[in-house]
Amino acid sequence: MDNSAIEIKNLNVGYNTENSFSLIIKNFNLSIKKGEIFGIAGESGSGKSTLAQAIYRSVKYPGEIDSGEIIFKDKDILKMEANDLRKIRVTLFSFIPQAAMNALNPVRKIRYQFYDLLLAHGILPEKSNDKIFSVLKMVRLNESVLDNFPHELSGGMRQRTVIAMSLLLNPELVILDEPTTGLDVLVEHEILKDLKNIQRKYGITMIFITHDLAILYEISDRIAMIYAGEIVELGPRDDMLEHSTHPYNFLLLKNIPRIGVKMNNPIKLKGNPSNFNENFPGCQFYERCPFSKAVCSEKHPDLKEYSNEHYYRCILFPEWKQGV
Amino acid sequence: MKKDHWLLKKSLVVAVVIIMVSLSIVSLYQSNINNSLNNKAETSSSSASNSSTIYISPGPTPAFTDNFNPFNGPWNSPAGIMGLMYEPLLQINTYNGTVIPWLATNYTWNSNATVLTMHLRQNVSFSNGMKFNATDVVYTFNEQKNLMGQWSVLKSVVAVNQYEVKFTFKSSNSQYLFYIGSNFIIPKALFSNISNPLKYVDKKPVGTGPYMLESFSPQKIVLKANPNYWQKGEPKIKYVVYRDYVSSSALTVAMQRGQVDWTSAFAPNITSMFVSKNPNYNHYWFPQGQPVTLLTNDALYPFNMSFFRQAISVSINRTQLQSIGEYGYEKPANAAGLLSQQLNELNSTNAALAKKLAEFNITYAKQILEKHGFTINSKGRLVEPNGTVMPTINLMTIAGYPDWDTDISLIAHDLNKLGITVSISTPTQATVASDVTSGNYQMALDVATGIGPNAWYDYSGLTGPVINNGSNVATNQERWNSTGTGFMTYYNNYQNVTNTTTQGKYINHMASIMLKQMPVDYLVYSADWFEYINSSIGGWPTAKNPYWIPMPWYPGPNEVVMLHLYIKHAGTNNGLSAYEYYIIGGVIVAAMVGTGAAMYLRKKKIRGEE
Amino acid sequence: MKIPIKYIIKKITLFFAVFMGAITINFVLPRLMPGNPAQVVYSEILKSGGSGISPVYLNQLEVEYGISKAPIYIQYFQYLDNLFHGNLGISIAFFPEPVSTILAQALPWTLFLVISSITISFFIGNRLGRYAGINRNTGKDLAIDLFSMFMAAFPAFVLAFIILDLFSVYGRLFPIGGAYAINVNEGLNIPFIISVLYHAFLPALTIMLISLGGWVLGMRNNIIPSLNSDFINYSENLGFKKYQIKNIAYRNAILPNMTGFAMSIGLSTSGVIIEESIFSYPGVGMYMITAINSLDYPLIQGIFLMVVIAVLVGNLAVDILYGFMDPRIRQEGE
Amino acid sequence: MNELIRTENLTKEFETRTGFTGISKIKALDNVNISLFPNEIVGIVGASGSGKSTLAKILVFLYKSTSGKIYFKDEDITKIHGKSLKKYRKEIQMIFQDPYASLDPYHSIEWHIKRPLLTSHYSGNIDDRIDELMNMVKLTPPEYYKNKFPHQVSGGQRQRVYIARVLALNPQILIADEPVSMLDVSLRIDVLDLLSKIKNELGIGIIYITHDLNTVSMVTDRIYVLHNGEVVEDGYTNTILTSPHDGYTKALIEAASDPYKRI
Amino acid sequence: MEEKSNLNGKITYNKSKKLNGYTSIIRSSLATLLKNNKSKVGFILLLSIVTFSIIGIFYTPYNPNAYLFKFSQPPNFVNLLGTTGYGQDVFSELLGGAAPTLMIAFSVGLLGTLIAVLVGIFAGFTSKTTNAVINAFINIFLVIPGVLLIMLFGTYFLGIHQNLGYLPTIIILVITGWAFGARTFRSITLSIVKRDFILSSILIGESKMSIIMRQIMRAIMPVIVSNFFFTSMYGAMGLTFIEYLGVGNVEQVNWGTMLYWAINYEAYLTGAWWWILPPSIMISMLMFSLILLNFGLDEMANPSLRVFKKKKRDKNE
Repeated sequence: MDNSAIEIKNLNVGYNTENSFSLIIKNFNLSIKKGEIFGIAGESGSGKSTLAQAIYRSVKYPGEIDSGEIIFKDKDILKMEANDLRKIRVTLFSFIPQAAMNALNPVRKIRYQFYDLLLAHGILPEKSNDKIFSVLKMVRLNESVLDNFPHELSGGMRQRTVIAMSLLLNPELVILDEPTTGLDVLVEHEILKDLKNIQRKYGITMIFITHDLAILYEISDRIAMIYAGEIVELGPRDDMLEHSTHPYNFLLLKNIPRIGVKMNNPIKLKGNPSNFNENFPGCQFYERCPFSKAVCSEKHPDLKEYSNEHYYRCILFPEWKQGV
Repeated sequence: MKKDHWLLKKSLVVAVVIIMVSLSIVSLYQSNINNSLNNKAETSSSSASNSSTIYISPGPTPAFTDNFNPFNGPWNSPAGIMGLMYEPLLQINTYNGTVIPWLATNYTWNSNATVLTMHLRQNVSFSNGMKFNATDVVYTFNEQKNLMGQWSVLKSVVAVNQYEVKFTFKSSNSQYLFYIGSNFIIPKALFSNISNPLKYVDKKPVGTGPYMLESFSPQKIVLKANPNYWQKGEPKIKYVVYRDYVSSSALTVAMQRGQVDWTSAFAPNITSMFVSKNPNYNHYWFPQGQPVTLLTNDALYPFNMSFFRQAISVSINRTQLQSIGEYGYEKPANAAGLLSQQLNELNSTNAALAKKLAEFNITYAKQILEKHGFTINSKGRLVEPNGTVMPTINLMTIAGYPDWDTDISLIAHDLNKLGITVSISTPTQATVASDVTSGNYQMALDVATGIGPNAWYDYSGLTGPVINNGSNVATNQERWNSTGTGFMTYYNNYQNVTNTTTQGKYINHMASIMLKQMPVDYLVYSADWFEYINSSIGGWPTAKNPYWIPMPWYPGPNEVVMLHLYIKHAGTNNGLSAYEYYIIGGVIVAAMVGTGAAMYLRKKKIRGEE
Repeated sequence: MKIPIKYIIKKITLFFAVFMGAITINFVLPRLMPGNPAQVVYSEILKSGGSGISPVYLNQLEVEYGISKAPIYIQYFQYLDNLFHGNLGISIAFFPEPVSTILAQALPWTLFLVISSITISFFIGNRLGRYAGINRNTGKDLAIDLFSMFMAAFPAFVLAFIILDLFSVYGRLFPIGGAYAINVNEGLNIPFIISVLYHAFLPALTIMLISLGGWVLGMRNNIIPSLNSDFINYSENLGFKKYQIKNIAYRNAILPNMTGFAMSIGLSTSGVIIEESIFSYPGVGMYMITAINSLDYPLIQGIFLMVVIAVLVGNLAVDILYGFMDPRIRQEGE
Repeated sequence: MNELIRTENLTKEFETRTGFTGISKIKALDNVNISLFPNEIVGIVGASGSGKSTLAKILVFLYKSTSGKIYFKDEDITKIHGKSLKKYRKEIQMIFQDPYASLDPYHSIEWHIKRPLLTSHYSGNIDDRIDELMNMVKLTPPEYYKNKFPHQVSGGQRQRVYIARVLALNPQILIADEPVSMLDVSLRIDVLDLLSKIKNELGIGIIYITHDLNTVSMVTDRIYVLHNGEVVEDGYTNTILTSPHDGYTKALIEAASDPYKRI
Repeated sequence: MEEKSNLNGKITYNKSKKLNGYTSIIRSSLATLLKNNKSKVGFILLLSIVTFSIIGIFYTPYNPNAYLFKFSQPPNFVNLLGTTGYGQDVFSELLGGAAPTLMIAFSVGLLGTLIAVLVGIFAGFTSKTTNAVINAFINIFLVIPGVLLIMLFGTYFLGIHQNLGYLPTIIILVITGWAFGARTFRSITLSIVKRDFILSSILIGESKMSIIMRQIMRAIMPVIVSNFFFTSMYGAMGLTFIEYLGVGNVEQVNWGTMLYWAINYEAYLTGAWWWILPPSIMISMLMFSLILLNFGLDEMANPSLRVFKKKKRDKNE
């Protein structure tokens, strides 16, 4: 237990709609180890962003955390006083959002945004220029960006600025919610490399959330696949890559085009992502699964262990894999 | 968080309370002064705040203009102020013809009324000390003749000697005495060097009048007594303050509060809005002035028929006009068109007819029309003798004169009963003026009569050459063709005589022709608004003692009234002393500083926590 | 700081285009009106018992007033020529006072009234709107919203009458009209200043109340999306203090209101015509009404021009200020 | 076989404002020469800002080129306008990146497919043709989708609706501007397969614009690598991906994501 | 397969109902509008004012034009709202004056919006230079203070003194009131024209007219309605200004002229509140209802303003 950076227990998160309250994250349990890059993958509607926000306790109305515990540094984040939570943000853990182009205050120079951040945490900005310079260096940004407005920077620079701000006060845990969406391929690649370097160098725990499975596999140490608000497969990266236990992970991997790899009529997923029904009794993946059988629609599968630290949520395993 | 709100609220409440208290002290103090007019207030910073002061408003205007050039006519703003600084040769009462010799001691006519000689008063000087004499009079009339085309009936104006001026007319013109006598006299010495006296902005008026300009601002003009005034001991009131009221409602409230001693304001219900506020001192007298006329375009069918005009006259309910349109103030006019003060000049026959033709009698109206072949069809519409239905007739009056706007809708109703469909329109003053002068109208509610000290003047506006519709005319805007009626003979002969008995005969001749012809229909007498407060000032003209025309805006006459006024008690002024202003200023500044400090502390506290 | 020169040039070009358009309308409109001012004055004098004047006098008046019978396009060029020489002509209703003198008298009062009251209402309105937006969907929000909506919906002059009635006529707390008390001397002395403030209080209050609603609702509608924006979320994620977050949202939300500010100074300068007539305030408004009634072209044009210039300069100033305040505009231009 | 479309030294300059001096010009395209044959898919690869979207918009005449020529079946069409432009546009159609934005949210799917049939005065039975098109893009059964609105179907389906919409005009050329980059991973392959199928079955030439070399390797026959408005490398897909010459191409290949690689 | 609302909370739409033509769009918009409490109140308020005005067309207790009663009577059983200073029945005037007032307000709203839409869309669809010219033109009208224009135009129409009924009033208000909407429509059109779905329609060969009518108009529909409400408000408010300034035809009966006569009679000084308050309150109620309706529209067009009540799931469910 000492080894875990953050632990999520029985987390339920939902959305208020005009007529109802529907759960997006259901009975979610996860423990993340110190110093690892933990990847969470899922397609649109799977609830991965909600999960990220929930871990940071920043779910916005109409989203709402229903119940559960998130233990970070022996404290339940969900039960913290708002002001205490505010104080540990950035100093202990921080969040890097996906829309970097909009995440910075458009009418304030970067320098003052850094100063504001320092002020918010009770640090006098005048004496902390060195700190800002060092964190900018860490993300490979020139000091001159400080005197620019956000719109004067390129997307990559903005994203780096956001990363710098989030890392300014040396947090132990960083949650990255699709940090490279919308960036150019080359820039994306650079930033990912830098992130990984920073993580290794400072031993920061990272929770990396994305829909891009290829990137996730490239960067993560451990991976969780999310479907319909549940983990369908969880395990070390290599294990997941070589020994898929859930059809979803397996098929997604097979369907990713790769340079120089010919695809000969791969087995495809049916239907659409986010095509799930909260009240469906069986496996949520039933409708999209090319291997599904009647039994799948009857009972909701539980998370089972495949090998050490490798779990899956499928009744038909290993039956389905023999058919491939 | 709770605590901060408490701090904010507290400081805000304190600030608001302080400001409110200080402002209400100001206002209570002010209203106290206003209510107790007998209080002797201390002299404040203004020199006008003398105990011997009268406050005048001639009526609402946007602002006063800093120009007292008499060449622009006496009708400068504030209206009437010129009458206190410049004086005429004679003061003539237009109600009853009384003449008071003023700068002239007397006047003489030659036998056929072509030469008028004015004998000027000696020992009169202008307010700057220059002597007044015949050169000023001659200069005044000749300059006006040259510059403005006025006095075209005069052949020459010459000084016989230093105190005698001879006016020679081109033809007999006995009635021009009124116009010549009322004209303000201007000092030649000051104006003769000015290249264009018309456009000259005169900021330092110099006249022979009882007052001199003391100070000017667009909101307030102060006049002070002329120490060299030729009437010894006059004026009795040493300061005159003209106060600008932008709207009639502001003026009304100022009247209610006793801030204006003398004014001329229209108020829909004068008793409740003014008199009842202080019945002992607040008074009004609304003498009847020029008649309001329903102008009919006599050059157009059907108004070219005199009986038709008569029928219209008797079908109008003038009492209703008085009670609804004119708020009960303006009495029905007589059909002969004379001022009510001049009605005694009519003989009994004419008087009876004048009364009958102005009385509402729809049956009589129908009789008149039926006698001439008009009929009324089943729908109640008037049908002409040739069988066609009378077309719709337009009636217009000036927009923004609520009483007239109401009047025309009442008249339209009345004429509708006679079977005439009337459409009403209320264009702008400029449009009405231009349409009436050019004859581009069918019926219009307007004032078309002249005004002067006797009945002849009443007809002066109605006579003149008949000019085709489309060309402009100054008088005879109703385009009445009097040829064959003999009216013009009497009218012209009247000017040749100076004998009042003969004049009376002529008037009755003219009146009987007017009653037959009815070139215009007289509706109601317009009221001459006049309100005054006699708590500190006495000597006002009243209905019982109508010694002179009472309106403050009427330059010339207002001087006569002014010289009758006297201080009963030491007057007052409105306002605070400088000392009190400093205290209030201090309190407000302190309140603002306090609020600012409280806000600053609050902000600091909020930033400190969390 | 980089100067958004392109943006400024663009705005100034637009300024002159609009200005030329406005002065053309300004020229054409009064001339469309039928009647001629000399005739108005003439018939006025006639009615008030004027002494023996003849139609010759009418012509004389026309010459005096400079009523030109030249073709309209020549008049237009004369007008432009005069305008660029700063010659606004001579008023007819206040003959022979030059229009510029009248404006110099009246405009300061109007501007004082408008700018002070609009500025105050801008600040109060934005604060109220901020408060309502931050406490959105609570009773406080609803109360503020309903109040502002009702204020915005109430006919302005009726509100003025009610305020005048309550505080002045019956309450006797404030003066009924005028710009200062009759016994103070004009000039920079404390009695005068206090008297001016005291007299301006009610008209300013009315204008403030009328314009308040717009600011409140505008601010509320701006700050709600602003509070939901990505950068606010991110600021929260960075652990910013509440007041910092509110200020960030506020600063972003106030930008659209800034253009409204300039616009409303202009609009109120004309709206104040009614307020001035009700509160008997000696500003431009009363002159305008008189000028229109007496067909005083030069004065109408002068006032119109002044107001348009005031509005345009206000707009331009705020546009340029906006360029500095919102760095995004500096680059884009449009 | 002749080229369907060919460009000759196509150049496009944009004016931008810089500081005090005012206008300066940026070359979005610099002497670009590309060609497309029937029944092939040509890839245009480049990072953002390389000018690939500009090229697409010039080819469909949403932008005007600064200089250079465009040939359609050996006919110079650089300066066409009016009716001939309308005629040309029937032959060349474009698929946009974001199917959320390229479909009108206020109109049904049926409307979207029907409009091009109406504007091109389709002679046959319109309803049958709609069904045929919808079947072709695997929106089956058509009745189920016809009355739906764009927001009621998934991103992949939206993109298919759009493809059906442009196929209704029977174009000879399709320009697909990043058609799958906004789609979920599980849906991309379907759309790409559809493009291949269109090429094979209808013989349409397709210009496939993307930054993603993985998908390029999957569908295209030839590629042009675009960098700062210039074509830095072109040739057969396999050749270039296995032995790139240009540094930029190498960087792109290096940056292409692959689950089996490690950063 | 069932349809789900998008769970990311971006947009929620009505479920697969077939919508064709503008009538159903209006119907569905109305339904959405009525979901909002504020706009529901506004709608009911507006509906009752309209009903009131319709009654006024057919029936008034007394002739509103006739001077039938004692002057300045406070409310009593004969005259529900008392009488004017001229002896007219205030309630009859209020009832009879409702229809013209609404007629003016809504015709100004309609015409003003129409012009604004035409100018705005034209500007958005034309060449750069024409667009700039139109923009300058719109700005001229935005910058010139409306009250001055009202006074000038009003005096002009009074000057030509043809009996045109309410036409001059409407013309003046439309002239002074269209520009705000035009600016909005111009910028909206400019942004919509750049969107992919319009580009797509251009590519498939749709004509400009078809794009405008079928797509742009549909996309800006909420803004058109909102602009209609705003311009109508301007119409109602402008009517009172025109009448107050005395540049309208004061012989007609509507709420504006009621105020004109009341104020000219200095009803507020004589204490005749029953004369001055009813028309003021009716006008502000009309404006208020339109503002409330707009509130709902705003939330419709701008989902971030929208709220729904918390419906947290019952744990036992």
